[in-house]
Amino acid sequence: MALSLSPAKPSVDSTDAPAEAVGFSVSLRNFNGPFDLLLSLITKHELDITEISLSQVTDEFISYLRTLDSAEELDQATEFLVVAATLLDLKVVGLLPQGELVDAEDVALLEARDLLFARLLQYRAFKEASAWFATGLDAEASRQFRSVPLEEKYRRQTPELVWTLTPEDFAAIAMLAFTPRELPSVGLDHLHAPLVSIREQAAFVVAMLRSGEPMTFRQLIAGADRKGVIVARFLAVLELYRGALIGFDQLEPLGELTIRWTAESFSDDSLANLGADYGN
Amino acid sequence: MATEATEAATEAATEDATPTRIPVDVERGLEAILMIADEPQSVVRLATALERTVAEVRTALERLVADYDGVAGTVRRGFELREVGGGWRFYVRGEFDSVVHDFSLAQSPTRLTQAALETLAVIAYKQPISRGAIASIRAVNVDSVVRTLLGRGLVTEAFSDPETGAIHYATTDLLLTQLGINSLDELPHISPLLADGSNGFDDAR
Amino acid sequence: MATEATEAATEAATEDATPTRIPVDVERGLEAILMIADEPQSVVRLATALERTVAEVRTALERLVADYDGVAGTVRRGFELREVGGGWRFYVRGEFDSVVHDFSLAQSPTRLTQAALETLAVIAYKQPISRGAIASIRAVNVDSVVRTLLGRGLVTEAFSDPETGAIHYATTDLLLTQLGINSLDELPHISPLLADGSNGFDDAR
Repeated sequence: MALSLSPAKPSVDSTDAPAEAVGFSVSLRNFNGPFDLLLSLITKHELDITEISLSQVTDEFISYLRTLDSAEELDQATEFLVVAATLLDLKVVGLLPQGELVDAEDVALLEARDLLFARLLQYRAFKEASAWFATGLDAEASRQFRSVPLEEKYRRQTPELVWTLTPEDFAAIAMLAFTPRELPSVGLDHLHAPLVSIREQAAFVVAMLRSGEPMTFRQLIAGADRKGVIVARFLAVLELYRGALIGFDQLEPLGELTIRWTAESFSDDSLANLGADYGN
Repeated sequence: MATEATEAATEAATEDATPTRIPVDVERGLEAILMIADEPQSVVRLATALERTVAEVRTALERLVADYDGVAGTVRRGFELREVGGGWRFYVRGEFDSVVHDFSLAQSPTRLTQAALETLAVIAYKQPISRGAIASIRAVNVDSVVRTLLGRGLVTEAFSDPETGAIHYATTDLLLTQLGINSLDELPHISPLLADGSNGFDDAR
Repeated sequence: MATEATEAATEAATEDATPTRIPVDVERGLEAILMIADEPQSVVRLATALERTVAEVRTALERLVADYDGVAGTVRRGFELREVGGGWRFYVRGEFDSVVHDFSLAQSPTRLTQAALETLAVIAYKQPISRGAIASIRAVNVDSVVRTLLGRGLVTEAFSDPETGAIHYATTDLLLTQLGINSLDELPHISPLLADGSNGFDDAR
């Protein structure tokens, strides 16, 4: 079952390997979503996804963070955090080593891991296919084809245009053409059911921290009874950090996360935009 | 030499022997039409215009390609005839691209980003597909990338799901043209193992 | 034989002596350029592009004309090369006029499609505007539609952006005539709400 799917160890020289693969920054600048990130990490470490060590990845990321100085890089890093957290949230259970296969729950976890693995392979296939598209598009872009105006004598023979529009009709068509064509937004809802509003959770976090006392993340989620709430609260923390409203300390990788209020000015308006990326 | 001359004579005689036939040689008619057409012409359309069968037109096109390519002792022309995106049109022969560069008004479009290429690949292999489904394969929001692809004319809205209202996207003939292929069948096969993680691997190309 | 070989060698040497010169046969290079040039090309311009003398190009053009006309045992093509108004261009050979005429009639429907009308409206209210800008308003590729409008004489190329080279399009007097108005100022105002929000509504008429 599960592990029968794991023969394909992505090789380092595969086309998706970042060309200038030096350090974490490369994965950061090139990553294209959580799968992309995971893929480049796997490629870099020649790891089977089922064996990937999250703590190693985290260590590396944290040491990378320490080297950051500019605000722009920090911004990038925060984006990375959001994405990475989403991924972890998505399948953290599936990725973590589960030990002995003893009960039905473990089997379910393994299946979840299997699913993630399959999805990652699928992503990788499309990524590789995209290289073929790039080659084809590039090759064809330089080709020149004949596309010249019709010779005058044939143009003169073209049948008269039947035109029945009044200026008002024409204006109506213009209105239609200028009406923005809504692309309804797709958030990350598909990754986790949008049952919990990040904005609400952010409001909660703000209320907890604003008094001034730093709190650990553990304290912040005390009493949260649903996984979704915990995830949303964590994402809210990331969003608040991105908005430079809070700071946090973590003494060691995977250690206790202490969060403190750092915003100098804050209005409830600032809350309105939080979580906008998530569609709620 | 003598044989060739005789053959030519015989051919000419055959032509003369069929006086009722519209005196337009298919190949010459194709040359005339393709010279004024401003987009690729399907074999069917060409056959209609020339009042010939599709098979006749197809054969004639093959002979023209060979003629311009200079494979049978003819001159290898500075142009060629290519079937791309399901239609035929005149192209400058690849090796002359640099010569004609200054004369070309076509601006080569800016290159697609990696994200756009990957999204395009997903749509190409999984069409018709909704943005939600693409996003779930790519694990990122794809709205702006899809908008770019729409603007480039590489994908189009195929239909809206009557229940969810979700728009499903498909690739266009322009994509085929820009890839230099004639049909989606020419896309490279992706390993069946890698096709679809969610529901088995049945529908992989 | 020996002489021929020597001559070939000499030619090769000459070629080598001018390494920057593109080793393109003049006739083939002319075929390539004329295939995509969208207006008649003067001999001087052709000579410049091919880095040959005007005399060489003139001779090559004459040989090509003879080649396509089939005067020297070659195939008499469906197209011909003619010098008109001081420039050279491919034309459909006269005897194929009827075929091409039927074809071009079939290609030009008498009514504009909804897509063409919407694009025309965008150009009318936002002119001068590039194809890219139209595409981003319409969220589809508009290349072929713009070509149709150009072909119909409803829009024209106003200018090329000196930096990007992007051609900007404007409507013509023919559109005014069709609409029965005298100037663009007579176009009905459209709701500012629906105009492009990015740069105000100054230019929405």
